[in-house]
Amino acid sequence: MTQGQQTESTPLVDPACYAAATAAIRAEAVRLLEAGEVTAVVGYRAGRRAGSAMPEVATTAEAAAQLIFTPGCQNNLALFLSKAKREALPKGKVAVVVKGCDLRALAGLIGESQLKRDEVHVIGVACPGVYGAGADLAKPLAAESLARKCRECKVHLPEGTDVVAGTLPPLPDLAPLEAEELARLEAMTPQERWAFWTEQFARCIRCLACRQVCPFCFCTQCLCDRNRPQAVDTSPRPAGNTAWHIVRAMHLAGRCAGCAECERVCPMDIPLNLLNRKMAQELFELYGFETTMQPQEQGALTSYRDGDDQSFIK
Amino acid sequence: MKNTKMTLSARTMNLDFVRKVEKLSGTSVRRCFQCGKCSAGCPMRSFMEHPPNRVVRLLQLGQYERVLAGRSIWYCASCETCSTRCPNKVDLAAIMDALRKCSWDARGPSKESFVQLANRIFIENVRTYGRQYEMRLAAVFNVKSGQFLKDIMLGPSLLAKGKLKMFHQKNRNIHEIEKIFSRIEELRRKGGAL
Amino acid sequence: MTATATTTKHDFEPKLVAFVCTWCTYAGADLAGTSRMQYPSNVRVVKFPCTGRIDPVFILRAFQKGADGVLVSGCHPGDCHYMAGNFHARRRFAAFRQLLDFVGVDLKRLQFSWVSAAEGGKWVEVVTELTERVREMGPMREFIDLDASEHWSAELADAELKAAYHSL
Amino acid sequence: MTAQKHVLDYSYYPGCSLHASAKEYDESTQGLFKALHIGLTEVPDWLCCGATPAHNVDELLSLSLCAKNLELAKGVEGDLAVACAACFSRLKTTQHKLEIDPEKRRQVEFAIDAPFADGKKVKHLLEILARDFGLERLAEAVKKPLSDLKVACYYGCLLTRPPEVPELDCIEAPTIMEKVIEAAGAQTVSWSHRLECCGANFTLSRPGVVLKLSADILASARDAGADCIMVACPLCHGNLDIRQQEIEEATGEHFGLPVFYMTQLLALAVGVRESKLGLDSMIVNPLPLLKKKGLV
Amino acid sequence: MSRIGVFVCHCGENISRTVDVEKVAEAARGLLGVAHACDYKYMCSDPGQALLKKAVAEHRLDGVVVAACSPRMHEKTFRKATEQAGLNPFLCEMANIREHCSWVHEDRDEATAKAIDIVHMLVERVKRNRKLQPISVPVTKTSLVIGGGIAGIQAALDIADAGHRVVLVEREPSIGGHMAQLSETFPTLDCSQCIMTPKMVDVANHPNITLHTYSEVEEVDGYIGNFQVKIRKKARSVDMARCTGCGVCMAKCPQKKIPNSFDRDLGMRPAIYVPFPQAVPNVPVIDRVNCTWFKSGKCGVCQKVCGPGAVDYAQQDEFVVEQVGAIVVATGFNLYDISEKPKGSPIKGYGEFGHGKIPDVIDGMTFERLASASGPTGGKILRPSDGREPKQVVFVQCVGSRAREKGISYCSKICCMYTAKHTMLYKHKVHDGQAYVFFMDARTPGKGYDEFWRRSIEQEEAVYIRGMVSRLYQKGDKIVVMGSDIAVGIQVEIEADLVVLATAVQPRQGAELLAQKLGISYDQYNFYSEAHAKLRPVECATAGIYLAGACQGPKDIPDTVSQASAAAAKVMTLFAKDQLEREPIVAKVNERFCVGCFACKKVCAYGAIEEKEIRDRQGNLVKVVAYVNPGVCGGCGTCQATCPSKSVELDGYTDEQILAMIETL
Repeated sequence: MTQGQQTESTPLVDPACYAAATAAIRAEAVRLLEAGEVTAVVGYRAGRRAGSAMPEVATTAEAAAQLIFTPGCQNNLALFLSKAKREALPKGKVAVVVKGCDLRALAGLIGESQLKRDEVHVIGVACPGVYGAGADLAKPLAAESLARKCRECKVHLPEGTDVVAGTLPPLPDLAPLEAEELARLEAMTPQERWAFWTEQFARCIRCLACRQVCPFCFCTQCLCDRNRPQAVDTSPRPAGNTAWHIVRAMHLAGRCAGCAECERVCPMDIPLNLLNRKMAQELFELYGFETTMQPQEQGALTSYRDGDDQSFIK
Repeated sequence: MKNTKMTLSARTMNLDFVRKVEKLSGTSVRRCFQCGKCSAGCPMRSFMEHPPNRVVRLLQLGQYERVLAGRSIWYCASCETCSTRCPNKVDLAAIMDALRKCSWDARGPSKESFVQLANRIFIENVRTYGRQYEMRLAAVFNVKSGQFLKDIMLGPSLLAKGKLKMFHQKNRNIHEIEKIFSRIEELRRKGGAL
Repeated sequence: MTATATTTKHDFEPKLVAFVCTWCTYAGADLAGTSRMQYPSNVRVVKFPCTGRIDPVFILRAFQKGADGVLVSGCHPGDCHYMAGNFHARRRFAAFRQLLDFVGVDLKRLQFSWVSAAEGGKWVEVVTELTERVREMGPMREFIDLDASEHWSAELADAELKAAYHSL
Repeated sequence: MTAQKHVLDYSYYPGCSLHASAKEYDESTQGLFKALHIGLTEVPDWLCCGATPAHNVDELLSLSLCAKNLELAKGVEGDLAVACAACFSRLKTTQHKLEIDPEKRRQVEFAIDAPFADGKKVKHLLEILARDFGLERLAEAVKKPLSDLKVACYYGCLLTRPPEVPELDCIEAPTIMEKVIEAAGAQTVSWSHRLECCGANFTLSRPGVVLKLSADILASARDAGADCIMVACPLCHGNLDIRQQEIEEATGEHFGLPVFYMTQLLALAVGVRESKLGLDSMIVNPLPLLKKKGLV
Repeated sequence: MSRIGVFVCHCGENISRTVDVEKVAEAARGLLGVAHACDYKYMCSDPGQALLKKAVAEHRLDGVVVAACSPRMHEKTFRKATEQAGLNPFLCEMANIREHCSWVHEDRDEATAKAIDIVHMLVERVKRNRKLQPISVPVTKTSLVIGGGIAGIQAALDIADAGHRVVLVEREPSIGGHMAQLSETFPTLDCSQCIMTPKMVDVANHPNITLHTYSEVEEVDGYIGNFQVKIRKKARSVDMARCTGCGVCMAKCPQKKIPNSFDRDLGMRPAIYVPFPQAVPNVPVIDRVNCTWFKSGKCGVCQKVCGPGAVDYAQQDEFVVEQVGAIVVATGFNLYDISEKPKGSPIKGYGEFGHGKIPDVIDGMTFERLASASGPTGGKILRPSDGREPKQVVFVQCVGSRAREKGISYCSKICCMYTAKHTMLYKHKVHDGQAYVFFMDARTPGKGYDEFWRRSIEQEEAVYIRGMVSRLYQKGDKIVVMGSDIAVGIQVEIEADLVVLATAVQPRQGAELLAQKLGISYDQYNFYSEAHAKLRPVECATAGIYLAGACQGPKDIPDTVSQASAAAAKVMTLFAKDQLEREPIVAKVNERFCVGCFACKKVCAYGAIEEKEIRDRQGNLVKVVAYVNPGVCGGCGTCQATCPSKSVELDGYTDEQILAMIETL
């Protein structure tokens, strides 16, 4: 597929590449379970709606043979390995299917002592991209239905995994919508940005799906649920909502893997990943820090250098 | 000579010369740690090719040819600013005197002949008349240096103001002067003089 | 900083909070006192052991509770009584101020500074400058308005939404 | 000699210049001391001190000439008053060196064929006026205060040096000239080149050097707002006064600063007749200035 | 409901001149939870304190706010008074209405309003204060000293003389370190051995010192007052208890041509050896790499000749575990080797100086051995290449030091002085020789140091040339030194017989590994870091560990000895009490909520945070959480600000207290 033929609605890649990845995942999962190397494989199986997919904890070879990889595999399965969600899995070593962005989350969890690398068998999957919000799952994946995060993804191919399922077809360059949106916001005056975010946060119903789906929100007691002392108002009113989203963005700064699950699951369509991207961008510009597919010993905000920028300090 | 490489060894460093200068000047050359204060205050610095501190430095390295060949020592005004302010009490003015004496005695290869000439005439004047007579001093200097018209404009006005005397006073101690000169020469012949 | 500065009455007097470390800036403010330097009385000081202890939430909370300006001040780099607290704080606040800026908080209301125990004069200067700047800017309306506003009650402009609502 | 008894008595070593290019220094000194009732008896048949040229190339000669003069001075009562800064410096240096260096002393004694005359105190005129005579007495003697005259006191390089020799005044920040002339009611200016060298030694051989150094000194005095310069050394005077016009021509700058000997101004203040001051010997005419200030 | 008492001080007129103190007290009375408020002329006076104590009893107060001067002034005073009144001292807070209010504002209304606000903030804070008890940690009164050079020896002797047990660990077969290698010492030219060996013997004979030579620290656990140290005693192959030090084994050993590193390889030693005759302990060690027995199983001469039967080829490494309360690190330095690539440098050593390949280009320590009366030449200065006496010796300073591109930006501090000393030693031994020194600056800050340096020039006639040497090369049997005299501004060339390089002082190789075992920090060069460059120069950030000597940075002997004694004094201070008491402003972990992400551990500058396993009754691991060692915690609170779930809290500065203060705005 050449650049010239590409439009927003033409299929992005040959669907055969998903089939190949699916086959590879199944083979690896069946092998692992049969050999008893793992007690479970966390992967995806087909959802009830055509084209959709849902997480599956396969503990038998039969179940493993039903695992798939399709553009509908949006969930970040690293979530299942965070301490908060670990109870969903059987004891012992488990395998997990991860896309590149999920792998960054997994590496982050290892870096934050939430699991050890040797406790998990990582099945990386070469991922051309997944559906975005509101996509027609019946149609093949096209630029218009591609998730925004995937349009400018730099980790299509996982690295450092135990195995990589599938191969990566050539991918077209797409306009980075999210980066453009970020730039648009950055170009605004503070007053305009305040108006933008007030409008966004006002919609928030504090369902906390964003927190629930985030691999890094593994705290057993969230600061924002506390009432003694209460640092963030818990009621779903604009003041508390704003505080909640600011605190969350701050807590994720230097940790967020960019899977954008928070944004995907938000019922009110708040562009939450913009906040996380903004923080990642700042930390990269200030300290050259990036979340990577390998665990890092020090985080951006848990380390320092003598010569860090202090031009903002009088 | 000025910029050629120095090769240092026991042979190329004339430390005997340094000791002689130290004896004549009564001051230590080695004390100098090259702070540069002498050069900083020297009114004649801009006329010298070796600033005062470098003169001392070359001495420390026993490079006497380099020192004597230059005109620096003859451009020293003997104002003693250097000696007065030296943090190490290196009497640089005395070192300069000693160097000039060495150069003078050796009839050394200095580039600076006018200052030497003026000095020579001055001393000859003293020897002959016991006192200094500026008119004669200037006239002889101009003749000997070939600058016949130098300061020609000053002469008449000075004469008019009575500042230049045409005639010498008779000094009764004139023979004493000659005796001093000849005794110093005698001492020097014997090799005992400073 | 002279008597005239403090006796002039203004229409609006901003509320300022200063989060300071006890070893450097608190002591620097003490020095301003013992040296009888004069500065605007708008600032309220909250003492911390170290700037490393200052959580960004405190800054947010201060704005929400009506502060018109916030000052965060500690030891100069390398002078931290606890060795590295201010270095960690420096990164944390560098990130946090970018975040606040991104959601539309005017950073002119948020000042960071290093004030050592010997810099009474600098304390006076920093506080005076921030006070005057914030006084000029007027009250911090954003969070107050936010606190007063109710939950989103958007009009049902979207046909799909309207249909869904009416079918309830 | 007047009938009035002298308050102080000195032997006097004028030096070569005072009998030639600096004769006004000699005249005014004599006039001033007479007015103050201080006796000066010139050492008969004194010799040249050798000045800079002698010590430049032959220290032994320099020391011997000075030692001879000190021996001659022994014949006259009183401490030895010296007017010229160069002579003063040479005589003091000789005393110092012969005191500390027995070898040099031995050779000098051989050269002059006499034991070195210890103990003769050598004093510059300034010292006599400021210390022996005293500033208060000097102030009392003033009949015509120089009230309106702004004077730049120029010490030159040799007056306070070298440092080993018992000092006339603070080496780097002397005030003795200022004190003396202020006692006569004048104002002094604070300026930068008080102690800089005028290049005296090169007046004959390298006049270019002199022009440069003296130009800096004149400019500094002028810029400090001085009406005139006061000196205590004939060599300095020679460069600043005699060559002033030449310097103006060379630099294109205007100075117009009369250069007085210290004794000329003091003599004027204590009421010595104008004709005894040798003002007419000065190259830069001082009369317009003195008239303007109502001093003549 | 709290029962807080508020006491407003007039401070004579210092406060009351600008603050309406009665109004402040009245306003305080109206605050929720304030049971009593009053004002008084001088709260810090005896009657003022009595007033406070009386009010606590009368009004059954459970918290006290004294609105007066800065807490830096009188917090201790009032906390003590509060304690005497029967309350926990940490239930007393000071509202600073003097330095922060009355002294800096002139408008009475404004100042009064501010004072009321300040009191309000502190009232809200003190309501949430907790009772805190001073923390005490038991102290094991034994000290470990790592390194047996002059620093370790001095520290060990000082601590042992104070009556405490010392465990001294030395890596080499003998104590003595670098100082034992020196010939004479600046600025007095004392013979190093003469002043060093008595101290070494003192160590060996001291009843309080346990000496482990040929040993290394293997593992360190624990914290201030309670360290466990595992020491590896390397197999010496000689039984320390039996050996009498007669030396027959060394005399009979057929392997005699092994370069002795103590003599910088200039002298030879046998395979069973003591590094130098005055070694302490005077017990030989078998160099197993070069010993014929260990290489081929043949020989065994030493065992045969040993009367007491001390030689034991089967000896194995042993491990000793010691319980200690404090650790003094005195591991010293290495000299930079010009053939080596320093850490962080892109350039491999000094090619321009011949990479260490020119035999008559030596370093300062080698010169020390040549000049030493007990050295390989018996104190004669002889060239390594041909054994001739050099007549022209060139010394080059700052080799490695102050050479950013070589990876070392610091000044090695001792080279200027020892080079000056070398020129003197040389002149004393070779009267017709000439010493030249190429230098950039002469750095001689020390008592008698500059005088010493000047003496080398003025009296010993060393020719100092300001300017660095560009290149050295062999020409016949001479070494051509190409330099420049920057004072003259011309190039200088010297054909030298011997060149001595003042090479940089570097940290011990592997210094970082020991630091990691100890949990102490080190700088970019691997020198150990002190807790504060000015005010805590001998303490490590890690409590209970102290630094002595050149392991912290280049140091000369007087500085090293001073620091060693200072470190010893710090140890003695720690050992003065059975329990280590400290202010309870430390962090605590809420184990219920901690999820063990250990962000706190990453930011803790004190290494106070450990990983703690939580197990159920059956012993199954439930989770791993953070644990703050209160003996080590410095109390900065950076952990709390970093913890996402706020599961770690700094006592005295809890979120609850702070947020309550913000709430009053």
